[in-house]
Amino acid sequence: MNTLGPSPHPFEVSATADPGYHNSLPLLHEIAHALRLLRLKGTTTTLDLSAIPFGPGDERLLLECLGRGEVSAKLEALGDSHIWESAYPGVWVIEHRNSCGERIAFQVEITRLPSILETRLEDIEEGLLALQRALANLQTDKSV
Amino acid sequence: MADLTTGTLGDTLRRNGVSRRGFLKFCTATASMMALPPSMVPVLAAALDNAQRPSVIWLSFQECTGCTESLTRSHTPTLESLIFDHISLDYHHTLQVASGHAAEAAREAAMQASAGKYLLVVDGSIPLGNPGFSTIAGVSNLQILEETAAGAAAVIAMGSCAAFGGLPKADPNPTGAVAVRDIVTDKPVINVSGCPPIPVVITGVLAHYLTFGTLPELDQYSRPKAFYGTSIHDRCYRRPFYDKGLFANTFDDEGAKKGWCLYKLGCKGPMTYNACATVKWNEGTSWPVESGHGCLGCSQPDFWDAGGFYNALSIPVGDISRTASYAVAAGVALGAAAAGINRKTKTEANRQHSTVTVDDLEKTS
Amino acid sequence: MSKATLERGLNAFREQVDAPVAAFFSSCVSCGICAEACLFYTETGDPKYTPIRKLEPLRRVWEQEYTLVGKLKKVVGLAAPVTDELLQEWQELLYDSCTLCGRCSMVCPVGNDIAYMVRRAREGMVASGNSPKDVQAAAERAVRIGSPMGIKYKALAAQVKHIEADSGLTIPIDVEGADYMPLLSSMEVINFPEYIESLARIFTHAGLSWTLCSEAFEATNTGIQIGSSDIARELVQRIVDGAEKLKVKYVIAPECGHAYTSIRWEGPDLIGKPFPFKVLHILELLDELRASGRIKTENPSHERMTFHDPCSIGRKGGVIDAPRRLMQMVNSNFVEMQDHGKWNWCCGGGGGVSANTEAEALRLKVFKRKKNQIEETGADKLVTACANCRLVIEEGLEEYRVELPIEGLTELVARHLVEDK
Amino acid sequence: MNESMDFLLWTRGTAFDVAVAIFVVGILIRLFEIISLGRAANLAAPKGSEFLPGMKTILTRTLPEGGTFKRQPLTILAGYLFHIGLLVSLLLFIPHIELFRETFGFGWPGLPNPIVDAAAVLGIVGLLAALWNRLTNPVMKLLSDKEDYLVWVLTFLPLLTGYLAYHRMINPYPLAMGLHILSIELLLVLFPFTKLMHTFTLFLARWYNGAMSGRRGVES
Repeated sequence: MNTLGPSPHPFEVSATADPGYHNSLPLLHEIAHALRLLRLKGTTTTLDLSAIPFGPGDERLLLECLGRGEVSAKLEALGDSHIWESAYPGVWVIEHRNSCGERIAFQVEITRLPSILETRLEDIEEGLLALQRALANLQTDKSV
Repeated sequence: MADLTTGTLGDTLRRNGVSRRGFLKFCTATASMMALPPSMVPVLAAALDNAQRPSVIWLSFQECTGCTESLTRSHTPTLESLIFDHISLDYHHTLQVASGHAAEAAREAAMQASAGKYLLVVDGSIPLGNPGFSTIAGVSNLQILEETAAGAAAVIAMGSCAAFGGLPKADPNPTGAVAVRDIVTDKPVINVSGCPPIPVVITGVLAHYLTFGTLPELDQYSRPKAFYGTSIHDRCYRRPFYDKGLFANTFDDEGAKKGWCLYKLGCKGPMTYNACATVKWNEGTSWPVESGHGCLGCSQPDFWDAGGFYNALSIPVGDISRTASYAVAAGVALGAAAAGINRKTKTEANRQHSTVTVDDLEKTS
Repeated sequence: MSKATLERGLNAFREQVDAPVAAFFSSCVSCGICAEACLFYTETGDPKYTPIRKLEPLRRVWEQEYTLVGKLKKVVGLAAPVTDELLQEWQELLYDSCTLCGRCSMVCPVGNDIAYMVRRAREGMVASGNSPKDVQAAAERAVRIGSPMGIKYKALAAQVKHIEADSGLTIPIDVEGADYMPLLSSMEVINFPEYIESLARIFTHAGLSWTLCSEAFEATNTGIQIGSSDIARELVQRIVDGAEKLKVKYVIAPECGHAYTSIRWEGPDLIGKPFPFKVLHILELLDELRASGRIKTENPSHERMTFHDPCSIGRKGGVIDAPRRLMQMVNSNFVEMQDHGKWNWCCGGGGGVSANTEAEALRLKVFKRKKNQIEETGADKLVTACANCRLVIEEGLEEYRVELPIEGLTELVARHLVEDK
Repeated sequence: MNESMDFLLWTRGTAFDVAVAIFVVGILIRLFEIISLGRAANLAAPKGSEFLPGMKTILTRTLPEGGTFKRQPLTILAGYLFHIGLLVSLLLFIPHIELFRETFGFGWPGLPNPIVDAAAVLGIVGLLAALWNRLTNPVMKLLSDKEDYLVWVLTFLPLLTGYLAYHRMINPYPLAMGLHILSIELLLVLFPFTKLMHTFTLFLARWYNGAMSGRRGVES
């Protein structure tokens, strides 16, 4: 299945060699700018990477530069999503895949916590109900 | 497929056990696909949750089934499938089990049941030269299209054949092929051009229609701007080479190996509007320019007749070298004639010269 | 008696269009740069004097007779015709305000030789009867009497006698087999007889065999000035006949601009065959004698002197370095004008303008340019090599109340010759 | 229906062929018309040769004489600006070179696009300055006739449409490209029959000028 590894290309591209295009570089600057905004005003920013015309190697270069931080999460809904904090706290990488493992969205979110990880209020309500039901069941069992 | 039970998309999704995070993830992906800003995700989520289930009829005329292939291949169960699971594809003669009169009956049933509300998707061009060139169940394409379009809310012309006439219309257009827009003039027609078109585009159009109940913003060719708003050239990762003047001159030279611009090798990127450079093909693996071949311009009208695929865009369609040679020959002949006339005028003037003497200096009054 | 008519004029224009003219008109993009080279524009600021515009009649004939589009325009009636009124209006532009100085031809970015075309356009003006009355009269005198100023050999003979008596020099007349035959301009005979004396002094000093020709002493050619090759031919032929009769080796053009053009450059073309003798300007001869050591000078003057290049001799004749070498020989304080040599500004009286009283006011006005040029040098004396320039400058300076002596270069050289050889 | 694409194909096809044919035929007719008028033989003994001085003048007239520059700086600057801008854009833009390669069978190296782009801007600025000069300078104003303004428009349009097409300021692109090509076709068709001919005849004119001066021993 398609993973983050480099895909085979008809010509060689390495992150260190200068292939002449670096759409990842301006993007890194944009990330730094967004991070500054987050610190100063608390503004969160979402960058949609699929809207950026990456050349071969660009994505690898970007991910190599961002690195991996200490938090990593996996969301299992309509396929697996991977969410991890980069080596730079506050910069998160979010990769949504469908149940076939195909990538359907790829984002960098500059935030304290990606919203997709937060629990929805409706889910909390439903969860509370479910928990209460479970507790009631437990008590019923005891009393019996 | 003929399940006509009504319900919102949210219902469908929840019935399929999709969680709220899953739904949000789906909305994120949809917004990204539709080139909507991330801030639109909550709006999209609310709208999609309540989206009604539309009926879709799919007609195929003079086509190669490449469009259907593009749409259906390897994309189950995917984002597209979520949408397609939700819509009611009531007639698609390539995909459906039913055939012949049974299939036509299904189409007519759907047309009646959702009159004025169903979406009509068409792939392939319509031959006007002779109705017999392309028929389904003995009915000409033109007649089917006119009948089916009459009750449609909107028509989606899928692929360059339906959108612009495509390959069947290529010079000398033996079947008299025309595009959907040439026939359907009283309904919104959305062109999703490309040979084949990028599958997510049709998903995007459907998502937009489901979300907002309207058709997306269209360009001059009635194509959704979200996908056709920028040229291949402007989104091409090889664009910096074009700007620096670094070009591949052959498919195997240093420039080609280094991934330089393919303009000189006939890339039609500058005049072609499509989303290939960002959406890419085959699960986002690559796209023509990335794999080392120039863009053919397949999402543009008449791309087949727009000069050689391997001629630079600035090169005229005809054989300009030959034209110039003929013109030189003609120019020399006509020039010689003009020269002859001038010499005659001058010789005649010299002949008519009457010597000026000091007696001739004053004017005759 | 035939008369000048529009028809004859148009035919003459047709005759005058040749490949260079066609190339020039095809190339003009109306940039107006030629105006900046023309003293009639720079001194008046009137754009009607823009050199290329002076050629409108010839341009129309070229366009309507020799180009496809022009012929089409004529057929459908879109072409502006050349009419008598147009030619009348253009007479001032082609005669009064053009000295054929050729400065415009030097600056045109596309290389148009505008003076060449003005010379040709005048052929049509003459044939259509649109040439200045004064120049017509001068031409008549030149043809009928032998000199535009109306002097005859008798007058020259008297001057010669006078000079011989005064100086003790011999001035040979009609000596067959002499090497050099100098020509004179009638101005020199009347206004500047010093020139004749200087010639005698120089030829004697150098020990050269020379002679004047009683039948062909007049060098000026009103045919060239008015722009009629037919008249010019007749006048050139007289000189050729005289030179052939005396079997001279060299004909020496005098200190006169257009005379050099007519005898040196146009002459052989006018009579249709190369000359059997060589033509030299007097300055060219003097420079050759200087180089070969045949003439020796002494006591160079320390006065601050400047030199005015006559257009026909310098820019249009190629005699540019010779006068400088001669000036250095006899003057130790020689100073150049800012624009000199091929960039010299005209005195304003060439090309028949000085003979044309209708042009006088304009000529005096545009003289300002020359006056300023001379004044900028701070020179105490102006030297030149054209009797016409000399008269025009004298008149001009008088008009602007500037006192400055003027001398011909030949005289200046003659005055510095080593006495006893 | 597909107006702009049909338009582009027409401009790249039939129209281009027709324009090139008229251009070539027209240029040849004009050159024949000029040269057929001949030049009388010069019988006077020359002081210098004709050929080399003529060739030299072809080069030297590219630079203005100092005094002229001082008196007409705008005419000269605008002229340089637009001629250089035009020639760089025309001859050193890679897509144009590809067209020449297709036509003549050979090409030459081009310049990076930002440089060509800057040249085009200079060309446009130069042309605007030249127009302003033509409208305000009394000499040029008097000299100029309809044809002078026509050739200005004919020259301006390709630069303008080229610039707009390159920067995608006209949509859709095929329309922009079509307009650019059409403007060049217009230029090509009218070229031989207007003052635009100076592009070719100035070489003749300068040569004649230099040659006629050269034989008199003067450098022109």
